[in-house]
Amino acid sequence: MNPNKRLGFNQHVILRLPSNNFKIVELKPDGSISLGKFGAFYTNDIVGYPLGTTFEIYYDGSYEPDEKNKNRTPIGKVRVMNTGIDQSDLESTPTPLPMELTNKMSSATNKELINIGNEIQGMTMEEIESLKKQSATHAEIISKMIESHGSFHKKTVYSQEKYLNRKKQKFSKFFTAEYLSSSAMLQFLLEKGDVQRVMDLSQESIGMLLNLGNIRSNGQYLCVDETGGLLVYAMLERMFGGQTSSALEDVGSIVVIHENEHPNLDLLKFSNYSDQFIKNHVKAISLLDFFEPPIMEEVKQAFKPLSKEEISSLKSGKKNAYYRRLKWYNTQLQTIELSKHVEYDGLIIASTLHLPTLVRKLGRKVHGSRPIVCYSQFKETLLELTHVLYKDLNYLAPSIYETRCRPFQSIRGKLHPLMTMRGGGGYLMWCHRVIPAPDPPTNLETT
Amino acid sequence: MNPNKRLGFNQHVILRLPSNNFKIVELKPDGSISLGKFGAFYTNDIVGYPLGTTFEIYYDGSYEPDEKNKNRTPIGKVRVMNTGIDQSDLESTPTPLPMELTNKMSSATNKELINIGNEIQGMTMEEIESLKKQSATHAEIISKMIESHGSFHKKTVYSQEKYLNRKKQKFSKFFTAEYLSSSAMLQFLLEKGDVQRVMDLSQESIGMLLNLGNIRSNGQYLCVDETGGLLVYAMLERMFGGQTSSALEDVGSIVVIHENEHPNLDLLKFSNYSDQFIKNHVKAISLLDFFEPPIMEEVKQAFKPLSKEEISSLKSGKKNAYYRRLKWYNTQLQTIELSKHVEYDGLIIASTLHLPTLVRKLGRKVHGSRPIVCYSQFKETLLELTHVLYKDLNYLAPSIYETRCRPFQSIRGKLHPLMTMRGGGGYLMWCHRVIPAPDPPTNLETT
Amino acid sequence: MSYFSEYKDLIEEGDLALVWISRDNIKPITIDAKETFNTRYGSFPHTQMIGKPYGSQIAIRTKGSNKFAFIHVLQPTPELWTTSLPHRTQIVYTPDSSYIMQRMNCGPTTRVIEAGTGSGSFSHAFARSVSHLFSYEFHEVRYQQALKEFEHHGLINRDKTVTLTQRDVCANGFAIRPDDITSHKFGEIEEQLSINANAIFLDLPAPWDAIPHLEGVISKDEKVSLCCFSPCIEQVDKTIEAMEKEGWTEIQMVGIQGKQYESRRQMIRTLDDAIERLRDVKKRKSDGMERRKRLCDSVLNDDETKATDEKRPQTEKTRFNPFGKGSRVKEGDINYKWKEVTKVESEVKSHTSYLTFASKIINKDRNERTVKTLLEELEKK
Amino acid sequence: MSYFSEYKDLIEEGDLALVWISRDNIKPITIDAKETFNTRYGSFPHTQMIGKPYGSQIAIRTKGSNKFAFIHVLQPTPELWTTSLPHRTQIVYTPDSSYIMQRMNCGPTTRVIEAGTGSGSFSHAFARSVSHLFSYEFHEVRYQQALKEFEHHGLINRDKTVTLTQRDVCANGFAIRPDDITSHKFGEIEEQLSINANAIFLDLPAPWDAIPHLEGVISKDEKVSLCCFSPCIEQVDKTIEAMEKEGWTEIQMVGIQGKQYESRRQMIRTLDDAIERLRDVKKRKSDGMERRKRLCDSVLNDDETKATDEKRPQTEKTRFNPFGKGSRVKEGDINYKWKEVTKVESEVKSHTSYLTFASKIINKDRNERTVKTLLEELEKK
Repeated sequence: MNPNKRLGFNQHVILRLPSNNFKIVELKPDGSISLGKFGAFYTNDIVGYPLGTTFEIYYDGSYEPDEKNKNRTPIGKVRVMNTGIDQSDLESTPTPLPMELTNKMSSATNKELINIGNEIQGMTMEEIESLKKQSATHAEIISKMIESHGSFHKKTVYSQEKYLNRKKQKFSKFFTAEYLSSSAMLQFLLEKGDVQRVMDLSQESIGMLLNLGNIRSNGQYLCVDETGGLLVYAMLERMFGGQTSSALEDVGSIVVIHENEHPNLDLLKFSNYSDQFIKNHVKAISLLDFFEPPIMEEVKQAFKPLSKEEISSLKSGKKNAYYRRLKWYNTQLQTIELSKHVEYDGLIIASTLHLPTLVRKLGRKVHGSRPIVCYSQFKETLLELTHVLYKDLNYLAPSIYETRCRPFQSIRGKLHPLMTMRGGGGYLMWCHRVIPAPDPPTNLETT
Repeated sequence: MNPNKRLGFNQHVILRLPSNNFKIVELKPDGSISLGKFGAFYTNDIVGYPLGTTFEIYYDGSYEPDEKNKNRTPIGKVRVMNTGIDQSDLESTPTPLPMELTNKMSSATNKELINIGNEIQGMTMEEIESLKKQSATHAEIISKMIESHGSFHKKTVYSQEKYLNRKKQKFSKFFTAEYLSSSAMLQFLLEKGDVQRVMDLSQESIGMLLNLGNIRSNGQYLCVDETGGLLVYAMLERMFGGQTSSALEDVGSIVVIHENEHPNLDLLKFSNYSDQFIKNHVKAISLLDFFEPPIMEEVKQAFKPLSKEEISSLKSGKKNAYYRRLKWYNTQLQTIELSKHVEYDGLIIASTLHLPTLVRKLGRKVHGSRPIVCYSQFKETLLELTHVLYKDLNYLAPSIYETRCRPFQSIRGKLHPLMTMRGGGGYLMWCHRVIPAPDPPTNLETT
Repeated sequence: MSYFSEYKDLIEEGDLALVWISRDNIKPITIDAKETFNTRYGSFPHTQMIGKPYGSQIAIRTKGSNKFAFIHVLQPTPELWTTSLPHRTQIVYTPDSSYIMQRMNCGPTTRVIEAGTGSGSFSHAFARSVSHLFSYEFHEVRYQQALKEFEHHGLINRDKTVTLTQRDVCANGFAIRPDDITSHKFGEIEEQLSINANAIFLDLPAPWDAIPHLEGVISKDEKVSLCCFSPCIEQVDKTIEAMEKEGWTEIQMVGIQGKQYESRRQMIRTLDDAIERLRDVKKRKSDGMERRKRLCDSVLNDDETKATDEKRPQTEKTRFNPFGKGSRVKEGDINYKWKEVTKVESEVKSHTSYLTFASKIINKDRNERTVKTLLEELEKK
Repeated sequence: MSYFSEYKDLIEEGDLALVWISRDNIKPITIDAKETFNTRYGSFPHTQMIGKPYGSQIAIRTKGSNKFAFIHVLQPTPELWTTSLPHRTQIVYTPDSSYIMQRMNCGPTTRVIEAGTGSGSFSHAFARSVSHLFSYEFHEVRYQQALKEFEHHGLINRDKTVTLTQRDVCANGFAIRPDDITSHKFGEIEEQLSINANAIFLDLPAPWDAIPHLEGVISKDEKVSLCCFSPCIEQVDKTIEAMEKEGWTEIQMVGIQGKQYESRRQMIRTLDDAIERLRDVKKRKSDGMERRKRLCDSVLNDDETKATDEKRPQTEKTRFNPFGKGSRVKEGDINYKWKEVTKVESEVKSHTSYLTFASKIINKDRNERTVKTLLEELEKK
């Protein structure tokens, strides 16, 4: 079963809820996942379906309430929901809505609209609860409520939509289990309010960064990532696709330069890549080690690898100590290699460090003709950077780019850009590393 | 005849040409105006029609070619053109187009389109010239050309539009005589390429500046205008309307602070306001005079006004000298008054001077609760300004605003934003002048 | 003169004033010496405001502490009013309203039709600048609220700039007669109000139903401007259709995008400092490292007794902390270097409505008699 | 490997390279030791490039003068290619193409349908990242041009990433068979090319005619993404209609706005300097003023002879000129102070096309057998 296509065990996926919130979950075998007011389900029940499937949680009355913990969400059954036109864009992000709810009536005027907060609701809570107990789907409940809602037809299209949306969020129990792409991860973080954590990145800025950076599966890229690993994840996806077997030939890699003792790539833990795969393709070096790498002589003096025979003759305690030292030794050698002998195929930066010095010092390690792309939340920091790079003959035509996606309410007959959207999204600096020519000799006049 | 409604003699109006270029002209009695390849007409022929009327220039063969100057555009007759749907938005600014040209055929595919530059034109130049001599209107010529253009129906909608537009510009002889508003003047300057002269201003930024500045007919405004008078003109229009008789009561006025010896308000000469009117409502003071005004004692010492009897007893030569000195004396008094004793109703700035000092020094002269609006081509200069103002308790909540107008191709069935538009348009800083409180006494505890 | 049309110097009893608490919190009050303005930080008696110039900051010591609380008392303007407004409907914000006014060239000779009145935000901006505003609202409650508000603000009685009428203009057009529900006070022999508008703003769900009614109430001998304000693109399409049918020309639709930026500071964190910090961390660990290495070596060299004897050294805390990591650094703290940056609002108004403009000249005839007179005068000279 | 998919070190004979003359002037060349690249500033023999690393600046002395002229030789990338492109049609620019690729999650497991090929700009970007690209072009000449170009670039023969087919997909769908005009080389027993696309990009005037043909060529057991690229809003409406009819879900339309900024400098002109300059001007004029005043006074005092005798003093030139008025000051001149500012392009691409996205899962059945196996394995543990 292809884990990029179908829901599998021990996979991280992202669930879209009726509230348009997101939840990242791991599909542990025999486990259950609670979505709070939207219900709960068994992992085993959704495994094997295609990624992107929308499930409805329903209760047929056969479940036993948990006597020990009455607040625990009861676990229901799931069935695949056939989604129709979606309401995605009701001032929010996509969620499929069942076909029954999409035939909205329109009213030409808003005469009846004065305070949509207090509309009379035709059904009592008792009636609704009774309907629920009859195992009606949320769609049925809402349809009933619309029928009994006296002034529904007199509402404006807008307030009808708002009303439906509110009701939908209140009574629906469904979710969509999606592939956890870097874009989905970003959206999850933004919805959570972690805007600063991801440096105010947007999907469109990530996309443009990857394209301008010419990211391919066979490149060796130098990267500074202060987005907790989101940027590295987006690069890995572009280079290798989703959840990939670690058997892949040892081609492209990302060298992550970090300013603390250890890199912060926490978000990679949700990525479905194996530890081995990440180890093979992501190497981390601190700024200090990169700019002041260990000295080969000292490293070789400090440790000498033993031959196989010598190792096998070591006692068990000694052997462990030897391997620890060997690991250190190899890391030192790798650090020397990556900091000294590599000409990188691109420099990709999302950092709050002072960019003019950072970019120029790292830029020296980039091969000629390869792109340098630098993301920043603020245009002003890139402005300073471009002025510095412009004077440096090692960089060709630094420019600042901005890209913004404007989502529309995409309902036929009611097309318009969403009334509000997220500001921000950051800016990109793009240039190419070049190699200045020495002054040509005067006598080399060409004809 | 109301000069704000109808074309009158000695009025400046702006002519929109088929090429979507503009021309500012003065309607001199008995004069003629040449529009180059779009023909020429007599001023007297258009006076009396409403402003905004579109005229077609036609030649009925009765005119005598100018033997002395064969390059001179022959002067034709004019007739009012009935404009239909307009093509305004074909990647450009509004121009009316006759109804006959607006029924475009659409073709579903662009199979036939490969190089729209080389399309075969079914008519020979001789045929076109012959048609012209038969006094056909340009619309007729173009219709004929479309009929004879073999692949017209196979073109994409886009290329059809481009084609029509090109042909329209080549053969049409019409123009629209519009009221010369500040917006039209701006558009004229932008079309001419004078972007820097007007500090990259846009119509939407002017509009927002006037509203945020709370510009009314009864205010006394302090203004720095480096747009050659365009800003002052926009303020005058908002305060007093168009061409106004100077009989208006002496209410609102604009005090223009300038950094050269004389203010540059050149564009006001196109404004149709009388010199007297401008003199009454626009007063100019140099930065030096404003911040270091003449000393009253010195002025009074240098000149003493004479009584009516004394003046009438002066000889003619002396009388002139006296009046020159009197004028100087009055200017000095006015300068003292305006720089010392007035609390202004608003501060409106469009200047390239260093804003933090300029705004704070001029801001002292602004009455509490009155707005300060500062336009700049660059957001960065306003950023510096807001940081400085933010720390100063005399200014409330300085913020930076941007407004952009996105014009659409407004043809039914082919609606979309124009493919390209002008960048720029500048930014506004808006805040209010306030009066900081002294620290309240400790015992004034309110309950 | 109204509170909106007069430039006042001092705060006086009975004035309508706006109290600025914060950027998002502006409250209208009527100055009354017996009243107190309460905020969560403390109470501000109006007596503290009266007699002070507009724009004055009013300071009090906060309840139970020795800190200060401040408000500013401002004179209302249409723009400030817009931000303090009780929303009865979606409102027209300043980027849109200011563009519309500039494009329709609003000034003291403009006579405006506005339908509907809505929350009255745009009405205030129009009223500031134009000769007369005819505003129509079809919803009874909203009409009553607006009438009360406009009267209170002096737009109707004192400035006499606004005529407010309750009317479904789509069904019944714009003409105002004595038996209509309107703020206009009809004279004895006045049969119909003369409107003669030269600028029209339609903020209606179906402007195409209202457009055919305009013919009778717009100025006949000059160019008249029309602007329709519609959120959906399909409304624009139907609007253009109606405009074309009714002989409106120069049709153009635009969208306005307004943005507001905060001025912020970002810490300047140099590469040298970051490296120095790592060096510091490394140094701090080097004792431990040395120890582990010796331990390792001694294990390899069978020298186990010596290794275990060594004491674990004290780990020093990081000494070099140039960016204040781990502590709460306030933006702009003078112990650090900062770069000034702009930040757009976290949520922008990405769309309000499409604006569809058009113009019309009903009577394109020449004013022959006047022209003849003018030409004759020229002859004489 | 193609010139686009291999990271090359040195410029070699036969390479496709891009010569960067200026930001707006990038030219593709094929390296040939016998050739010379000519610009208006001078000629650059390819021999000067061969053997140098990519990214090298090549300098020559300009014809007839002793100045230098420079070019840079770059290895092509899809983004650079886009800017150097011979436009056969409107092209898809990087802000759009990069967003589409990111949103459709393009990577080495993506199989893409692109219709039409057009100028091939987006094809190059797709080809860089995806497993396979099936690109369709209905126009014969454009097909031939694209075929030649893709072959030359190594996308078809060497990378085997792209299959190019001449086809009116609206009329005839997407299936590729042996008698079609296509770059695919059919095997002996191959009856139809297996497409199995999971991402589709339709840049067609009438995508609604093509959408019904997709069912047979898209992957059945996974979520498939579709993006339609249309300039007009009415096309979006018809596209959404077709998508809904054909069972596509999660329909959302967006617009992308890309902007590019220049980094510039604006002179810092202080108020003090401006005032000082006026003071200087005033001083310069004061003699003249004094003289005129005395003249005036003497006229008033009947002392006319004295007045006319006075000489007109020399007017000194302005001495204090802090902003370099009247002279041409180069931006960034070190004799003045400057502020760094950004300036957007004077003409921005305000609209390219609307992007309408949708998704579809044809077969939502569970993979029961595999799940059973998995569950049994779990039981065993």
